[in-house]
Amino acid sequence: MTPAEIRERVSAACPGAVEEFQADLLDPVLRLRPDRLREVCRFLRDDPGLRLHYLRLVTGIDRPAAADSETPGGIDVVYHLWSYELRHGCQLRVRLDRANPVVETVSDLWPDANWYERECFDLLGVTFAGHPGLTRLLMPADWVGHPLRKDYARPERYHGLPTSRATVLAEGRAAEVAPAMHDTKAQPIEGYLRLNMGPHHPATHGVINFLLETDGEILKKATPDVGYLHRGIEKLAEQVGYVGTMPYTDRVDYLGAMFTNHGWALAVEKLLGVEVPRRAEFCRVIASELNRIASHLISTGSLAMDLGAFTPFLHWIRERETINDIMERICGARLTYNYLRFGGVSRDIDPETLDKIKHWIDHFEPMMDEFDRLISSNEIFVRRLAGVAVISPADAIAYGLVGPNLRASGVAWDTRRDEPYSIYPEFAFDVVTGRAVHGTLGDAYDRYDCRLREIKESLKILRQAMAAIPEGEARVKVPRPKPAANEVYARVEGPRGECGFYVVSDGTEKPYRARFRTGSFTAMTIIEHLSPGLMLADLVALIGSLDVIAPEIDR
Amino acid sequence: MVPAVPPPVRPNPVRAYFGNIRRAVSSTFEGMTVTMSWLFRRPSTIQYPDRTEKPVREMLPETYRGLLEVDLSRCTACLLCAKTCPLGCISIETCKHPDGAREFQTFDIDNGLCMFCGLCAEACNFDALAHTREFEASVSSAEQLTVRFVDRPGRLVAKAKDLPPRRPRGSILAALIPGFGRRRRRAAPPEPPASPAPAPAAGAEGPENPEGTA
Amino acid sequence: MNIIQHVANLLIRSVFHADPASWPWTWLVQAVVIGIAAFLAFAFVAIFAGPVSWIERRIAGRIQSRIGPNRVGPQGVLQWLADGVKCWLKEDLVPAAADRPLFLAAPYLVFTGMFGAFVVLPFGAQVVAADLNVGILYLLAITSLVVVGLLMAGWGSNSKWALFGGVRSAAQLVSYEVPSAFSLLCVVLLAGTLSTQGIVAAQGGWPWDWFIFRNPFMFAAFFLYFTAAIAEGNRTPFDLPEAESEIVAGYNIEYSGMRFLFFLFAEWANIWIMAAISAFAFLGGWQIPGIAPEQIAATKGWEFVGWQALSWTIFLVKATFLVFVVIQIRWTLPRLRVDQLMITCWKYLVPLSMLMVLGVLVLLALVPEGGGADTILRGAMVGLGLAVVLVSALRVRRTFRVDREHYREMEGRDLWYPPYRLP
Amino acid sequence: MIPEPVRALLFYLCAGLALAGGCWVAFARNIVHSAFALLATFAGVAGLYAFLSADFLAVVQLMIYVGGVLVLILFALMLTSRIEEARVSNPTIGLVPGAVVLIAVSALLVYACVKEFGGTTDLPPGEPTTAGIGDALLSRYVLPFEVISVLLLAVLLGAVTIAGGRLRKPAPGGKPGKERP
Repeated sequence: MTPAEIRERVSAACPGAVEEFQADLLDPVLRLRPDRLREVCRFLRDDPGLRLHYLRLVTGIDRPAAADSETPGGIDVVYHLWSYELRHGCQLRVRLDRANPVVETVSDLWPDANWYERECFDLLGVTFAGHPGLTRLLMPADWVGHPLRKDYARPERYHGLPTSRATVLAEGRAAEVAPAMHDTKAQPIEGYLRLNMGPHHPATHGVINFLLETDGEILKKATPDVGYLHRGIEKLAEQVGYVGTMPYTDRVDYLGAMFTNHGWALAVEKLLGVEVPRRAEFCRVIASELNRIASHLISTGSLAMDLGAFTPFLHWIRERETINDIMERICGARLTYNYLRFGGVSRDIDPETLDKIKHWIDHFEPMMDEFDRLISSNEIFVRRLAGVAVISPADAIAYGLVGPNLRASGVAWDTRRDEPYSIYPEFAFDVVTGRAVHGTLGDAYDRYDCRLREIKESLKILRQAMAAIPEGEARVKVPRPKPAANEVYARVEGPRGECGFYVVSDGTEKPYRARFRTGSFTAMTIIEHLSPGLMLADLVALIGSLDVIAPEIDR
Repeated sequence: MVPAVPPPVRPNPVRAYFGNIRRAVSSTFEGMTVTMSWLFRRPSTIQYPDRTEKPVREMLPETYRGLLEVDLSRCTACLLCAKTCPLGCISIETCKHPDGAREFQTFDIDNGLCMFCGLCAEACNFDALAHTREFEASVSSAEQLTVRFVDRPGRLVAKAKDLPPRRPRGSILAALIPGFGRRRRRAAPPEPPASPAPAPAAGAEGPENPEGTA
Repeated sequence: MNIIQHVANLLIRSVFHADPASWPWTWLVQAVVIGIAAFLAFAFVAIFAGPVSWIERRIAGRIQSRIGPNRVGPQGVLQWLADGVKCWLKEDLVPAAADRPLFLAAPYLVFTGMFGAFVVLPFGAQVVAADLNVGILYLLAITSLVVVGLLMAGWGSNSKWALFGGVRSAAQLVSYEVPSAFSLLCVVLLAGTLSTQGIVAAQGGWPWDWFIFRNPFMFAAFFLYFTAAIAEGNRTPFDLPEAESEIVAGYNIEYSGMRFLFFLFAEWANIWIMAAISAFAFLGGWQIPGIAPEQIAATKGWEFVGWQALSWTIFLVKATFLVFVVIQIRWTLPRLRVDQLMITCWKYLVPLSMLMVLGVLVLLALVPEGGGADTILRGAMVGLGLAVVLVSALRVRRTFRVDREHYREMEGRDLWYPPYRLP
Repeated sequence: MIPEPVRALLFYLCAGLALAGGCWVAFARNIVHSAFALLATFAGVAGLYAFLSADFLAVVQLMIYVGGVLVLILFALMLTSRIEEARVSNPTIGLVPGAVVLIAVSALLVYACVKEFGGTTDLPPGEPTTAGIGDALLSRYVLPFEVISVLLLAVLLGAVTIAGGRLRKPAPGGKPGKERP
């Protein structure tokens, strides 16, 4: 169903709710009356002909009134919806008063909206009426102002800490005592032990804090507290422009930088209408799949390490090291690739490197079997994961899980196959889904198993791509991008699932608003839901099996 | 799309009991044969920094994006790099002589700010600014992270039409910061620097080339 | 006559030229000798814990495709000394809110438990600090001091993670003492004594004389004991008290410097102790193949010393092999969850070890020692043991060969790099 | 075996340890300290057993009391809620009644000792006692032995029942405990 048809249905069901239908955008938008939002949302979710069960993204755009225009400014809140069953989606938007932006919450309709709305409140100051706990998500609780507002001025100091590098250098050192920036002193629950797991804890994979309420080893609740790695990359994108944002996307997901590169390039290329040469597409696919393998190696390996097996992790690190060496040859860096350019890639892949990749694949394929013998089939490992933290397919969709986490619950959705981009349709590969190998469908073992099998699929794609890579240019010259005012949502299938880039352009060299939709952000929202009744050690397995990456959450 | 979840089957408890023992023993055995086999395989690590076969920088591919260096004899001060840099870690200042020639005041690269993205080197049209394979950048204070490439006053800005050949990558950085990244190498191999003493480039500024190749 | 008295008398005769029986200061000399012996034993614990730590790190390195510590001394053998010195020089931090006396005392208690165990270990034909009549019971008893020490550390640190670690370890050690005691009971049944030297003497030098190959139940009891001992030593897969990815090192999280070192000391000494117990209770201890203990006792002079050294060596080799196995297990297996830990103990190890006791009893009654059935049983068990070794060697070889060609193609070098070839 | 002065020294050490430990248990204001002080008492008593040539008893004293009872006491203490206030958790009821009880009990004990033993006896020879104990338990005292076993079994079952009833409550999230070995 196209957005226009969806609009017809909405107009029929809720007359007067749609204020405007912006069909001229790359992704058409339904502009709704704010007071009718919930009604429409409920209809969109529950109507059997629409079934938009997946809330992809909620974000806001600050649009202050220009000095010379008479149109009043406002804050747009954008909702991206999608239906896995019917393969259609639409975008909703409400325009709120800038002085008092209030809209009703949809967090009871789609649970993953909870965090999206908190972030929106945090960064833009939009109040969501009826939200169960509308507190700041990324910024410290006592932060003043909302950074993504266009008229936001960064304070010089926060609790005596200088906020700019120049000041730090000038003063010689940072402030002596950093205050507790996050509120970890929420009321403990009577009769339970309050534990702070993090922000520096070996199992949290980065600086994340979990507030645990435990009864001995058994959890009553685990509440994630994020924002320790918030660098405001979206705000930076508004400042450094389209070209300059590319290296920043490396930092969004440091284990899958190729995908954030790719998503950003896709978004901007869509805005510009640039065609990418075929050779460049092959380079992109080869680099992406190598990166996917590297990321899954870390994910599966560190899951094993979280469960106490150190050796498998180092073996995977060793294999990843070879990938890193290859990446270094391809693009010059081991982690922050910055490989893609609008209209191609920064450097062609030479035949010698292709040869190296081939040799490595030959060596690596038997290593997968060895790894299975070492850890995947190990009885202790299986028992630690099988049946733990089961996510039902409906929950997985409702909480907005993506990628291997979603597929492990049995929902066969892979952006590469189902919303094709680049040249993925030319390759034969399977979309792996959970198969309840040792326990229940959607348990931690399935998520682990999915990642391992996805590595095999990536190897398949790599072999095909290397056999079919055509001659030609790897890059077309694109002038400094300056797209006309438009909006686009581009997504790629990253190692942690759908990696989406929502970009609003305004005709300048800099994006008006960029929002990166990442897999770990929504994966974090489900932890609080899953945690009751888990044991402390299961929580570690859960975090590991969801493959959460802290910078991806905070951006 | 949403699959039906089959009900879990409850196995025979006695078989499950002994099956668990059997699987625990056999999988532990399998795992131990794997780890045992690694005792006979070649370790994959190298002993950085002092016991490698050759310096690590020489093991890196040519494409490696290490510390930035600029060959001022080829730099036309077009400021493209400084404009491209998302962080503004390159600062270039020139001043104009009455006779029309331009002279470098500063050409600083702040490695503390640089994120080694390579956009600046890509933007450079004259192959003046480039990444080296140097990566051992630790210094004892944040100020030292800024590399100042203008080593003496009166260095003229190059003209695009007659540029000297590019000096070997890394040689400029090595000359500028003596011992930069080479301090800890005990068993330094007696190899000469990458270039066999290049003939002093006939630069715009005259025959002398004080850096040479350290 | 025990060795200490022997040495004291020798001293009195040769240095003071007095008759030990009538000399008034005999007791003083004996006390001094006891003190020196105790110090030597202490040093021995340290000297064993140290190299075990080095061996572990080197083996772990190779298993993980790394090199391991090889800088301090030739091939890094002195790494443990360097670490010891480093820990000694470090500040001994006591958290402000800690329960100070408990916090300070805990490491020593843990260490005492480990140190005490060395007293009854039969290192060689005549080399044992004290051949107690209740030796093996004493081993079980003295190691229970460790539990109290760990609980003390967990409580005294006044950290929730440490408390988790302490309580976990106490629950674990108390539980796993049951199967390990039952498994050792099998040994006691066969040997008819609790004395450690007596148990060794009841076995022989050849493998078919070892208790492990006496009958199938003993074979199983060995593995049960070994599993339980790993659990008692807080080693992977039972290292829950110090699970770094869950409770961030558990009971020793707040310790630093020398006190921290004492915990590690105890851990490595414990590996050695459990390997030694397994070796003397199941694998024939120091028994030399082909020569009876009485023959050794009858020899004199250098011959006596030679036999002693040989017996000592045999014991050390056996125990070191088991230490190696423990280390390899650690770097192979993941960690159990706490409920699985308890299930493993109470549902699997305890009933099975009870079964082994019953089985050994039945066989003791039915199969007379030295009879035809006994011989067949022993032969079959030795065959089984050989088969296990052979199968694992073949599996290792196959695993190695799978990668060999691909590795050569990828790296241009041969994969073969035997353990004795040290970088 | 061990020279006499050393022996005496060791005896007083053990006795002192037991006594001091006991005093500490009684007088410590922190209940956890009291529990840990029991360790010293148990160790001292084990030492005294060893002096009486009751080697088996000494070792069992360590094993059961230190390894079992003490750990259980500590466990129970640490698992009680409101343990945060444990710093001063052992309030004294009153010095006067305590002193009265102390004097009375001491007098009784001293009287009993003097009356019964009166003076010193030689130590029994250091012979292994294990076999004797085993024989006695399984022949002459087999009935008391079995009765005690049954009692312990009953206690064990009772404990499991009480604990089981508490544990079988569904976990707060409604997720049933996993039945997996």
